[in-house]
Amino acid sequence: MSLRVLYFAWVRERIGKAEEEIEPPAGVATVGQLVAWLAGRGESYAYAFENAKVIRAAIDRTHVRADAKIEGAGEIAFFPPMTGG
Amino acid sequence: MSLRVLYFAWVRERIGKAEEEIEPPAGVATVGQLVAWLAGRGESYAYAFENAKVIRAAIDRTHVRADAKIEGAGEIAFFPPMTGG
Amino acid sequence: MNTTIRLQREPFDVGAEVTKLAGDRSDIGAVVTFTGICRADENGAPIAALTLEHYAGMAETEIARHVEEAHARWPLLGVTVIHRYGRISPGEVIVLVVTASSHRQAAFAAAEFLMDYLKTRAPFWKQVEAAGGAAWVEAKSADDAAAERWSAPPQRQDAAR
Amino acid sequence: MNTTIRLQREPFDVGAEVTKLAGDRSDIGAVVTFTGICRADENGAPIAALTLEHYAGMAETEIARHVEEAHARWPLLGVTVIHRYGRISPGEVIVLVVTASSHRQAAFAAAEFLMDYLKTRAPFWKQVEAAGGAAWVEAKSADDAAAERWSAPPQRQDAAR
Repeated sequence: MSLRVLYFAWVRERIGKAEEEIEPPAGVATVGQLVAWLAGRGESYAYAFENAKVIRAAIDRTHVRADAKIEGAGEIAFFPPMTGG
Repeated sequence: MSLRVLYFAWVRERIGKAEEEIEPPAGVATVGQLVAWLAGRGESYAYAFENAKVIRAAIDRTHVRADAKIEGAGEIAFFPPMTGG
Repeated sequence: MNTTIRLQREPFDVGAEVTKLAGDRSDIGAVVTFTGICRADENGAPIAALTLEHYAGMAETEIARHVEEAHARWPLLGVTVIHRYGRISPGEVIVLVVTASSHRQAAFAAAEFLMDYLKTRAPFWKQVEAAGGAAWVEAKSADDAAAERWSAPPQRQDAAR
Repeated sequence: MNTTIRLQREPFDVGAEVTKLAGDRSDIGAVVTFTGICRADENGAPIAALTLEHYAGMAETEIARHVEEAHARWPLLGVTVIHRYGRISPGEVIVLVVTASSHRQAAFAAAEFLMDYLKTRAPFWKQVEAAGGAAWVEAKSADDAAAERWSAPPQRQDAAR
Protein backbone atom coordinates (compact mmCIF):
# COMPACT_ATOMS: atom_id res chain seq x y z
CA MET A 1 0.00 0.00 0.00
CA SER A 2 1.41 3.40 -1.00
CA LEU A 3 0.66 6.36 1.28
CA ARG A 4 1.26 10.06 1.04
CA VAL A 5 2.62 11.36 4.35
CA LEU A 6 2.88 15.03 5.38
CA TYR A 7 4.93 16.49 8.23
CA PHE A 8 4.46 19.89 9.86
CA ALA A 9 6.30 22.23 12.22
CA TRP A 10 9.11 20.57 14.22
CA VAL A 11 8.16 17.11 12.99
CA ARG A 12 8.89 18.39 9.48
CA GLU A 13 12.11 20.08 10.60
CA ARG A 14 13.43 17.01 12.38
CA ILE A 15 12.65 14.65 9.49
CA GLY A 16 13.96 17.19 7.01
CA LYS A 17 11.10 17.02 4.53
CA ALA A 18 7.51 18.22 4.27
CA GLU A 19 6.09 15.16 2.53
CA GLU A 20 6.92 11.80 1.00
CA GLU A 21 5.38 8.63 -0.40
CA ILE A 22 5.87 5.57 1.81
CA GLU A 23 5.11 1.84 1.52
CA PRO A 24 4.59 0.49 5.04
CA PRO A 25 4.61 -3.33 5.38
CA ALA A 26 1.33 -5.26 5.73
CA GLY A 27 1.60 -5.57 9.52
CA VAL A 28 1.24 -1.80 9.98
CA ALA A 29 -2.51 -1.32 10.44
CA THR A 30 -2.98 1.68 12.74
CA VAL A 31 -1.66 5.22 13.03
CA GLY A 32 0.26 4.22 16.17
CA GLN A 33 1.89 1.32 14.38
CA LEU A 34 2.79 3.60 11.49
CA VAL A 35 4.48 6.02 13.90
CA ALA A 36 6.51 3.13 15.38
CA TRP A 37 7.48 1.95 11.91
CA LEU A 38 8.46 5.47 10.78
CA ALA A 39 10.52 5.98 13.96
CA GLY A 40 12.63 2.99 12.90
CA ARG A 41 13.55 4.44 9.52
CA GLY A 42 16.60 6.35 10.71
CA GLU A 43 17.99 8.87 13.12
CA SER A 44 15.96 11.88 11.93
CA TYR A 45 12.71 9.89 12.13
CA ALA A 46 13.62 8.53 15.55
CA TYR A 47 14.20 12.12 16.72
CA ALA A 48 10.93 13.38 15.23
CA PHE A 49 8.89 10.62 16.86
CA GLU A 50 10.94 10.22 20.07
CA ASN A 51 7.95 11.30 22.17
CA ALA A 52 5.17 9.54 20.25
CA LYS A 53 2.54 10.60 22.78
CA VAL A 54 2.69 14.27 21.79
CA ILE A 55 2.47 13.60 18.04
CA ARG A 56 -0.94 14.36 16.51
CA ALA A 57 -2.20 12.79 13.30
CA ALA A 58 -4.82 13.42 10.64
CA ILE A 59 -6.08 11.02 7.99
CA ASP A 60 -7.42 12.69 4.89
CA ARG A 61 -7.53 16.00 6.75
CA THR A 62 -9.47 14.84 9.79
CA HIS A 63 -7.96 14.48 13.28
CA VAL A 64 -7.54 10.82 14.32
CA ARG A 65 -6.23 8.95 17.35
CA ALA A 66 -3.33 6.50 17.47
CA ASP A 67 -5.69 3.53 17.22
CA ALA A 68 -7.26 4.71 13.92
CA LYS A 69 -6.93 2.22 11.03
CA ILE A 70 -4.85 3.47 8.11
CA GLU A 71 -6.46 1.17 5.56
CA GLY A 72 -7.93 3.22 2.70
CA ALA A 73 -6.14 6.41 3.77
CA GLY A 74 -4.99 8.66 0.96
CA GLU A 75 -3.02 11.21 3.00
CA ILE A 76 -1.72 10.98 6.54
CA ALA A 77 -0.27 13.99 8.35
CA PHE A 78 1.86 14.11 11.52
CA PHE A 79 2.38 17.24 13.56
CA PRO A 80 2.92 18.61 17.08
CA PRO A 81 0.04 19.95 19.21
CA MET A 82 -1.48 22.90 17.40
CA THR A 83 -0.77 26.49 18.41
CA GLY A 84 -2.95 28.59 16.16
CA GLY A 85 -5.34 31.41 16.97
CA MET B 1 -35.73 68.58 55.06
CA SER B 2 -35.69 69.67 51.41
CA LEU B 3 -34.81 67.05 48.82
CA ARG B 4 -34.14 67.13 45.09
CA VAL B 5 -36.01 64.27 43.41
CA LEU B 6 -35.46 63.08 39.82
CA TYR B 7 -37.75 60.87 37.77
CA PHE B 8 -36.82 58.90 34.65
CA ALA B 9 -38.53 57.03 31.79
CA TRP B 10 -42.17 56.10 32.50
CA VAL B 11 -41.95 57.27 36.11
CA ARG B 12 -41.13 60.72 34.70
CA GLU B 13 -43.90 60.47 32.09
CA ARG B 14 -46.55 59.42 34.59
CA ILE B 15 -45.68 62.13 37.11
CA GLY B 16 -45.34 64.68 34.34
CA LYS B 17 -42.05 66.18 35.44
CA ALA B 18 -38.37 65.27 35.39
CA GLU B 19 -37.46 66.75 38.76
CA GLU B 20 -38.73 68.72 41.71
CA GLU B 21 -37.88 69.86 45.23
CA ILE B 22 -39.91 68.16 47.95
CA GLU B 23 -40.26 68.51 51.73
CA PRO B 24 -41.25 65.13 53.12
CA PRO B 25 -42.52 65.11 56.74
CA ALA B 26 -40.26 63.97 59.57
CA GLY B 27 -41.72 60.41 59.70
CA VAL B 28 -40.42 59.59 56.24
CA ALA B 29 -37.04 57.99 56.94
CA THR B 30 -36.41 55.42 54.21
CA VAL B 31 -36.64 55.24 50.43
CA GLY B 32 -39.64 52.90 50.75
CA GLN B 33 -41.42 55.35 53.04
CA LEU B 34 -40.67 58.18 50.63
CA VAL B 35 -42.23 56.19 47.77
CA ALA B 36 -45.37 55.62 49.86
CA TRP B 37 -45.54 59.31 50.75
CA LEU B 38 -45.02 60.38 47.11
CA ALA B 39 -47.74 57.94 45.95
CA GLY B 40 -50.18 59.79 48.17
CA ARG B 41 -49.54 63.18 46.56
CA GLY B 42 -52.09 62.80 43.77
CA GLU B 43 -53.35 60.71 40.91
CA SER B 44 -50.25 61.00 38.69
CA TYR B 45 -47.96 60.02 41.59
CA ALA B 46 -50.23 57.12 42.53
CA TYR B 47 -50.05 55.91 38.92
CA ALA B 48 -46.24 56.25 38.76
CA PHE B 49 -45.73 54.33 42.00
CA GLU B 50 -48.69 51.91 41.70
CA ASN B 51 -46.30 48.94 41.56
CA ALA B 52 -43.72 50.06 44.12
CA LYS B 53 -41.82 46.79 43.87
CA VAL B 54 -40.56 47.48 40.35
CA ILE B 55 -39.41 51.03 41.11
CA ARG B 56 -35.64 51.42 41.47
CA ALA B 57 -33.96 54.23 43.39
CA ALA B 58 -30.61 55.92 43.63
CA ILE B 59 -29.38 58.26 46.36
CA ASP B 60 -26.72 60.68 45.23
CA ARG B 61 -26.19 58.61 42.07
CA THR B 62 -25.72 55.24 43.75
CA HIS B 63 -28.25 52.40 43.59
CA VAL B 64 -30.04 51.83 46.89
CA ARG B 65 -32.73 49.49 48.23
CA ALA B 66 -36.10 50.43 49.67
CA ASP B 67 -34.77 50.22 53.22
CA ALA B 68 -32.00 52.78 52.63
CA LYS B 69 -32.14 55.83 54.91
CA ILE B 70 -32.77 59.14 53.14
CA GLU B 71 -31.22 61.27 55.86
CA GLY B 72 -28.42 63.39 54.42
CA ALA B 73 -29.39 62.66 50.83
CA GLY B 74 -28.90 65.48 48.36
CA GLU B 75 -30.55 63.92 45.31
CA ILE B 76 -32.89 60.94 45.08
CA ALA B 77 -33.84 59.41 41.71
CA PHE B 78 -36.70 57.03 40.93
CA PHE B 79 -36.86 54.98 37.75
CA PRO B 80 -38.03 51.69 36.23
CA PRO B 81 -35.68 48.69 35.79
CA MET B 82 -32.87 49.72 33.48
CA THR B 83 -32.75 48.67 29.84
CA GLY B 84 -29.45 50.00 28.52
CA GLY B 85 -26.73 48.27 26.56
CA MET C 1 -4.57 50.90 31.62
CA ASN C 2 -6.04 52.92 28.74
CA THR C 3 -9.61 53.73 29.79
CA THR C 4 -12.15 55.57 27.67
CA ILE C 5 -15.72 56.10 28.84
CA ARG C 6 -18.05 58.26 26.79
CA LEU C 7 -21.77 58.95 26.77
CA GLN C 8 -22.78 60.75 23.64
CA ARG C 9 -25.66 61.55 21.34
CA GLU C 10 -23.62 61.29 18.12
CA PRO C 11 -22.80 58.09 16.19
CA PHE C 12 -19.16 56.99 16.28
CA ASP C 13 -16.71 54.88 14.30
CA VAL C 14 -16.18 51.49 15.93
CA GLY C 15 -13.00 50.73 13.99
CA ALA C 16 -11.42 54.04 14.98
CA GLU C 17 -12.17 53.41 18.66
CA VAL C 18 -10.53 49.98 18.53
CA THR C 19 -7.47 51.43 16.82
CA LYS C 20 -7.29 54.18 19.43
CA LEU C 21 -7.30 51.61 22.23
CA ALA C 22 -4.94 48.99 20.82
CA GLY C 23 -3.07 50.72 18.03
CA ASP C 24 -0.04 52.02 19.90
CA ARG C 25 0.60 49.07 22.24
CA SER C 26 2.62 45.97 21.51
CA ASP C 27 1.76 44.11 24.73
CA ILE C 28 -1.88 43.56 23.74
CA GLY C 29 -2.44 40.05 22.42
CA ALA C 30 -6.24 39.94 22.51
CA VAL C 31 -8.94 42.49 21.80
CA VAL C 32 -12.63 41.69 22.25
CA THR C 33 -15.33 44.06 21.08
CA PHE C 34 -19.05 44.01 21.66
CA THR C 35 -21.17 46.21 19.44
CA GLY C 36 -24.86 46.57 20.24
CA ILE C 37 -26.88 47.62 17.22
CA CYS C 38 -30.46 48.95 16.93
CA ARG C 39 -32.48 46.19 15.25
CA ALA C 40 -35.24 46.96 12.77
CA ASP C 41 -37.75 45.04 14.84
CA GLU C 42 -38.59 44.46 18.49
CA ASN C 43 -40.51 41.30 19.45
CA GLY C 44 -41.36 40.68 15.79
CA ALA C 45 -42.83 44.13 15.04
CA PRO C 46 -40.96 46.68 12.89
CA ILE C 47 -39.72 49.78 14.69
CA ALA C 48 -38.97 53.29 13.45
CA ALA C 49 -36.32 54.13 16.04
CA LEU C 50 -35.17 53.74 19.63
CA THR C 51 -34.88 56.64 22.03
CA LEU C 52 -32.50 56.20 24.94
CA GLU C 53 -33.02 58.23 28.07
CA HIS C 54 -30.25 58.28 30.67
CA TYR C 55 -29.38 59.66 34.08
CA ALA C 56 -26.44 61.75 32.98
CA GLY C 57 -24.86 62.42 36.35
CA MET C 58 -25.04 58.80 37.46
CA ALA C 59 -24.33 56.85 34.28
CA GLU C 60 -20.76 57.94 33.77
CA THR C 61 -19.59 57.42 37.37
CA GLU C 62 -21.45 54.09 37.61
CA ILE C 63 -19.83 52.82 34.40
CA ALA C 64 -16.42 54.02 35.59
CA ARG C 65 -16.90 52.10 38.83
CA HIS C 66 -17.65 48.89 36.91
CA VAL C 67 -14.70 49.38 34.58
CA GLU C 68 -12.55 49.63 37.74
CA GLU C 69 -14.12 46.42 39.01
CA ALA C 70 -13.36 44.66 35.71
CA HIS C 71 -9.79 45.88 35.96
CA ALA C 72 -9.52 44.46 39.48
CA ARG C 73 -10.90 41.07 38.39
CA TRP C 74 -8.95 40.53 35.17
CA PRO C 75 -5.50 41.61 33.90
CA LEU C 76 -6.71 44.21 31.40
CA LEU C 77 -4.54 46.56 29.35
CA GLY C 78 -7.39 48.73 28.10
CA VAL C 79 -11.14 49.24 28.22
CA THR C 80 -13.40 51.42 26.11
CA VAL C 81 -17.11 51.89 26.83
CA ILE C 82 -19.16 54.20 24.62
CA HIS C 83 -22.92 54.41 25.11
CA ARG C 84 -25.19 56.58 23.01
CA TYR C 85 -28.37 58.29 24.16
CA GLY C 86 -31.11 60.11 22.27
CA ARG C 87 -32.76 58.89 19.07
CA ILE C 88 -31.12 55.94 17.34
CA SER C 89 -32.25 54.51 13.99
CA PRO C 90 -32.24 50.81 13.03
CA GLY C 91 -28.77 49.71 11.97
CA GLU C 92 -27.02 52.32 14.13
CA VAL C 93 -24.68 51.41 16.96
CA ILE C 94 -26.06 51.88 20.49
CA VAL C 95 -23.16 50.67 22.59
CA LEU C 96 -19.54 49.61 22.19
CA VAL C 97 -17.40 47.76 24.72
CA VAL C 98 -13.76 47.04 23.89
CA THR C 99 -11.47 45.08 26.20
CA ALA C 100 -7.78 44.46 25.62
CA SER C 101 -5.50 42.06 27.45
CA SER C 102 -2.46 39.87 26.93
CA HIS C 103 -4.76 36.87 26.91
CA ARG C 104 -8.12 36.10 25.43
CA GLN C 105 -9.97 34.73 28.46
CA ALA C 106 -9.54 37.98 30.36
CA ALA C 107 -10.69 40.04 27.37
CA PHE C 108 -13.77 37.88 26.80
CA ALA C 109 -14.77 37.70 30.46
CA ALA C 110 -14.40 41.44 31.03
CA ALA C 111 -16.43 42.31 27.93
CA GLU C 112 -19.26 40.00 29.02
CA PHE C 113 -19.14 41.33 32.56
CA LEU C 114 -19.39 44.93 31.36
CA MET C 115 -22.22 44.17 28.94
CA ASP C 116 -24.20 42.26 31.58
CA TYR C 117 -23.74 45.26 33.84
CA LEU C 118 -24.77 47.81 31.20
CA LYS C 119 -27.90 45.81 30.38
CA THR C 120 -29.14 45.61 33.95
CA ARG C 121 -27.64 48.30 36.16
CA ALA C 122 -26.51 51.26 34.08
CA PRO C 123 -29.14 54.03 34.24
CA PHE C 124 -30.42 53.94 30.65
CA TRP C 125 -33.98 53.34 29.46
CA LYS C 126 -35.00 52.39 25.94
CA GLN C 127 -38.20 53.55 24.33
CA VAL C 128 -39.35 52.00 21.07
CA GLU C 129 -40.95 54.18 18.44
CA ALA C 130 -43.22 52.11 16.18
CA ALA C 131 -46.33 52.47 14.04
CA GLY C 132 -48.56 51.99 17.10
CA GLY C 133 -46.85 54.72 19.13
CA ALA C 134 -44.02 54.81 21.65
CA ALA C 135 -43.45 52.14 24.30
CA TRP C 136 -40.83 51.63 27.00
CA VAL C 137 -38.79 48.43 26.62
CA GLU C 138 -39.33 46.00 29.50
CA ALA C 139 -36.33 44.67 31.40
CA LYS C 140 -35.56 41.01 30.66
CA SER C 141 -35.17 38.48 33.43
CA ALA C 142 -32.56 36.69 31.27
CA ASP C 143 -30.40 39.82 31.54
CA ASP C 144 -30.75 39.85 35.33
CA ALA C 145 -29.75 36.18 35.44
CA ALA C 146 -26.71 36.90 33.25
CA ALA C 147 -25.64 39.74 35.54
CA GLU C 148 -26.19 37.57 38.63
CA ARG C 149 -23.42 35.14 37.64
CA TRP C 150 -20.76 37.79 38.36
CA SER C 151 -21.76 38.21 42.00
CA ALA C 152 -19.88 35.06 43.01
CA PRO C 153 -16.32 35.73 44.22
CA PRO C 154 -13.92 36.57 41.35
CA GLN C 155 -11.77 33.49 42.08
CA ARG C 156 -14.55 31.23 40.93
CA GLN C 157 -14.80 33.02 37.57
CA ASP C 158 -11.06 32.83 37.01
CA ALA C 159 -10.95 29.13 37.75
CA ALA C 160 -13.85 28.40 35.40
CA ARG C 161 -12.10 30.17 32.60
CA MET D 1 -26.11 32.99 7.53
CA ASN D 2 -23.29 35.15 6.12
CA THR D 3 -20.17 33.02 6.47
CA THR D 4 -16.66 34.13 5.53
CA ILE D 5 -13.63 31.90 6.12
CA ARG D 6 -10.27 32.97 4.81
CA LEU D 7 -6.69 31.84 5.32
CA GLN D 8 -4.27 34.36 3.95
CA ARG D 9 -0.73 35.62 4.11
CA GLU D 10 -1.65 39.32 3.78
CA PRO D 11 -2.73 41.68 6.58
CA PHE D 12 -6.40 42.75 6.50
CA ASP D 13 -8.62 45.53 7.78
CA VAL D 14 -10.60 44.42 10.84
CA GLY D 15 -13.11 47.27 10.60
CA ALA D 16 -13.85 46.52 6.95
CA GLU D 17 -14.51 42.86 7.74
CA VAL D 18 -16.97 43.75 10.50
CA THR D 19 -18.78 46.17 8.20
CA LYS D 20 -18.91 43.52 5.49
CA LEU D 21 -20.55 41.07 7.88
CA ALA D 22 -23.02 43.32 9.66
CA GLY D 23 -23.33 46.40 7.49
CA ASP D 24 -26.27 45.42 5.30
CA ARG D 25 -28.44 43.65 7.87
CA SER D 26 -30.99 45.18 10.20
CA ASP D 27 -31.74 42.01 12.17
CA ILE D 28 -28.31 41.91 13.84
CA GLY D 29 -28.44 43.27 17.39
CA ALA D 30 -25.08 42.06 18.64
CA VAL D 31 -21.65 41.73 17.08
CA VAL D 32 -18.69 40.27 18.98
CA THR D 33 -15.18 40.38 17.57
CA PHE D 34 -12.02 38.73 18.76
CA THR D 35 -8.75 40.03 17.35
CA GLY D 36 -5.56 38.13 18.13
CA ILE D 37 -2.48 40.32 17.80
CA CYS D 38 1.20 39.42 17.66
CA ARG D 39 2.73 40.64 20.94
CA ALA D 40 6.22 42.12 21.09
CA ASP D 41 7.29 39.55 23.66
CA GLU D 42 6.74 35.88 24.39
CA ASN D 43 7.23 34.65 27.97
CA GLY D 44 8.92 37.89 28.88
CA ALA D 45 11.52 37.92 26.08
CA PRO D 46 11.26 40.32 23.13
CA ILE D 47 10.52 38.73 19.76
CA ALA D 48 11.27 39.85 16.21
CA ALA D 49 8.34 38.10 14.55
CA LEU D 50 6.07 35.05 14.52
CA THR D 51 5.93 32.63 11.63
CA LEU D 52 2.74 30.61 11.27
CA GLU D 53 2.85 27.32 9.44
CA HIS D 54 -0.43 25.67 8.50
CA TYR D 55 -1.85 22.56 6.85
CA ALA D 56 -3.57 24.32 3.99
CA GLY D 57 -5.84 21.54 2.81
CA MET D 58 -7.08 20.71 6.28
CA ALA D 59 -7.33 24.10 7.98
CA GLU D 60 -10.07 25.57 5.84
CA THR D 61 -12.40 22.55 5.93
CA GLU D 62 -11.79 22.04 9.66
CA ILE D 63 -12.63 25.66 10.43
CA ALA D 64 -15.73 25.46 8.22
CA ARG D 65 -16.88 22.39 10.14
CA HIS D 66 -16.55 24.24 13.45
CA VAL D 67 -18.35 27.30 12.11
CA GLU D 68 -21.20 24.94 11.17
CA GLU D 69 -21.15 23.51 14.67
CA ALA D 70 -21.32 27.01 16.18
CA HIS D 71 -24.26 27.76 13.91
CA ALA D 72 -26.03 24.59 15.11
CA ARG D 73 -25.46 25.51 18.78
CA TRP D 74 -26.38 29.19 18.73
CA PRO D 75 -28.77 31.35 16.67
CA LEU D 76 -26.13 33.15 14.60
CA LEU D 77 -26.74 35.55 11.73
CA GLY D 78 -23.15 35.69 10.55
CA VAL D 79 -19.63 34.43 11.24
CA THR D 80 -16.28 35.58 9.89
CA VAL D 81 -13.01 33.75 10.58
CA ILE D 82 -9.79 35.06 9.05
CA HIS D 83 -6.49 33.45 10.02
CA ARG D 84 -3.14 34.57 8.68
CA TYR D 85 -0.11 32.41 8.01
CA GLY D 86 3.49 33.23 7.16
CA ARG D 87 5.60 35.88 8.88
CA ILE D 88 3.78 38.27 11.20
CA SER D 89 5.42 41.22 12.97
CA PRO D 90 4.60 42.45 16.50
CA GLY D 91 1.45 44.57 16.48
CA GLU D 92 -0.01 42.83 13.42
CA VAL D 93 -3.27 40.92 13.52
CA ILE D 94 -2.98 37.11 13.46
CA VAL D 95 -6.61 36.06 13.66
CA LEU D 96 -10.07 37.62 13.57
CA VAL D 97 -13.34 36.01 14.62
CA VAL D 98 -16.59 37.94 14.21
CA THR D 99 -19.96 36.58 15.32
CA ALA D 100 -23.30 38.27 14.78
CA SER D 101 -26.65 37.42 16.33
CA SER D 102 -29.88 39.00 17.47
CA HIS D 103 -28.72 38.58 21.05
CA ARG D 104 -25.44 39.06 22.83
CA GLN D 105 -25.11 35.74 24.66
CA ALA D 106 -25.11 33.79 21.40
CA ALA D 107 -22.54 36.11 19.83
CA PHE D 108 -20.22 35.92 22.87
CA ALA D 109 -20.51 32.15 23.29
CA ALA D 110 -19.90 31.41 19.61
CA ALA D 111 -16.84 33.68 19.46
CA GLU D 112 -15.32 32.01 22.53
CA PHE D 113 -16.11 28.55 21.17
CA LEU D 114 -14.44 29.32 17.84
CA MET D 115 -11.36 30.84 19.49
CA ASP D 116 -10.96 27.89 21.86
CA TYR D 117 -11.18 25.64 18.83
CA LEU D 118 -8.68 27.64 16.77
CA LYS D 119 -6.19 27.64 19.65
CA THR D 120 -6.24 23.89 20.17
CA ARG D 121 -7.48 22.02 17.09
CA ALA D 122 -6.98 24.11 13.95
CA PRO D 123 -3.81 22.95 12.15
CA PHE D 124 -1.57 25.98 12.67
CA TRP D 125 1.82 26.10 14.37
CA LYS D 126 3.55 29.22 15.64
CA GLN D 127 7.29 29.71 15.54
CA VAL D 128 8.87 32.59 17.44
CA GLU D 129 11.79 34.44 15.90
CA ALA D 130 13.92 36.08 18.59
CA ALA D 131 17.49 37.16 19.26
CA GLY D 132 18.41 33.63 20.34
CA GLY D 133 17.07 31.99 17.18
CA ALA D 134 13.75 30.42 16.18
CA ALA D 135 11.62 28.29 18.52
CA TRP D 136 8.26 26.56 18.16
CA VAL D 137 5.60 27.76 20.57
CA GLU D 138 4.47 25.06 22.98
CA ALA D 139 0.78 24.24 23.31
CA LYS D 140 -0.77 25.46 26.57
CA SER D 141 -2.74 23.16 28.82
CA ALA D 142 -4.95 26.14 29.75
CA ASP D 143 -6.07 26.28 26.12
CA ASP D 144 -6.92 22.57 26.14
CA ALA D 145 -8.95 23.05 29.31
CA ALA D 146 -10.80 25.98 27.73
CA ALA D 147 -11.64 23.89 24.65
CA GLU D 148 -12.78 20.99 26.85
CA ARG D 149 -15.69 22.96 28.31
CA TRP D 150 -17.52 22.83 24.97
CA SER D 151 -17.62 19.02 24.84
CA ALA D 152 -20.57 18.89 27.24
CA PRO D 153 -23.96 18.73 25.47
CA PRO D 154 -24.96 22.10 23.92
CA GLN D 155 -28.10 22.30 26.10
CA ARG D 156 -25.93 22.81 29.15
CA GLN D 157 -24.12 25.72 27.53
CA ASP D 158 -27.38 27.40 26.53
CA ALA D 159 -28.81 27.03 30.01
CA ALA D 160 -25.68 28.47 31.61
CA ARG D 161 -25.86 31.50 29.41
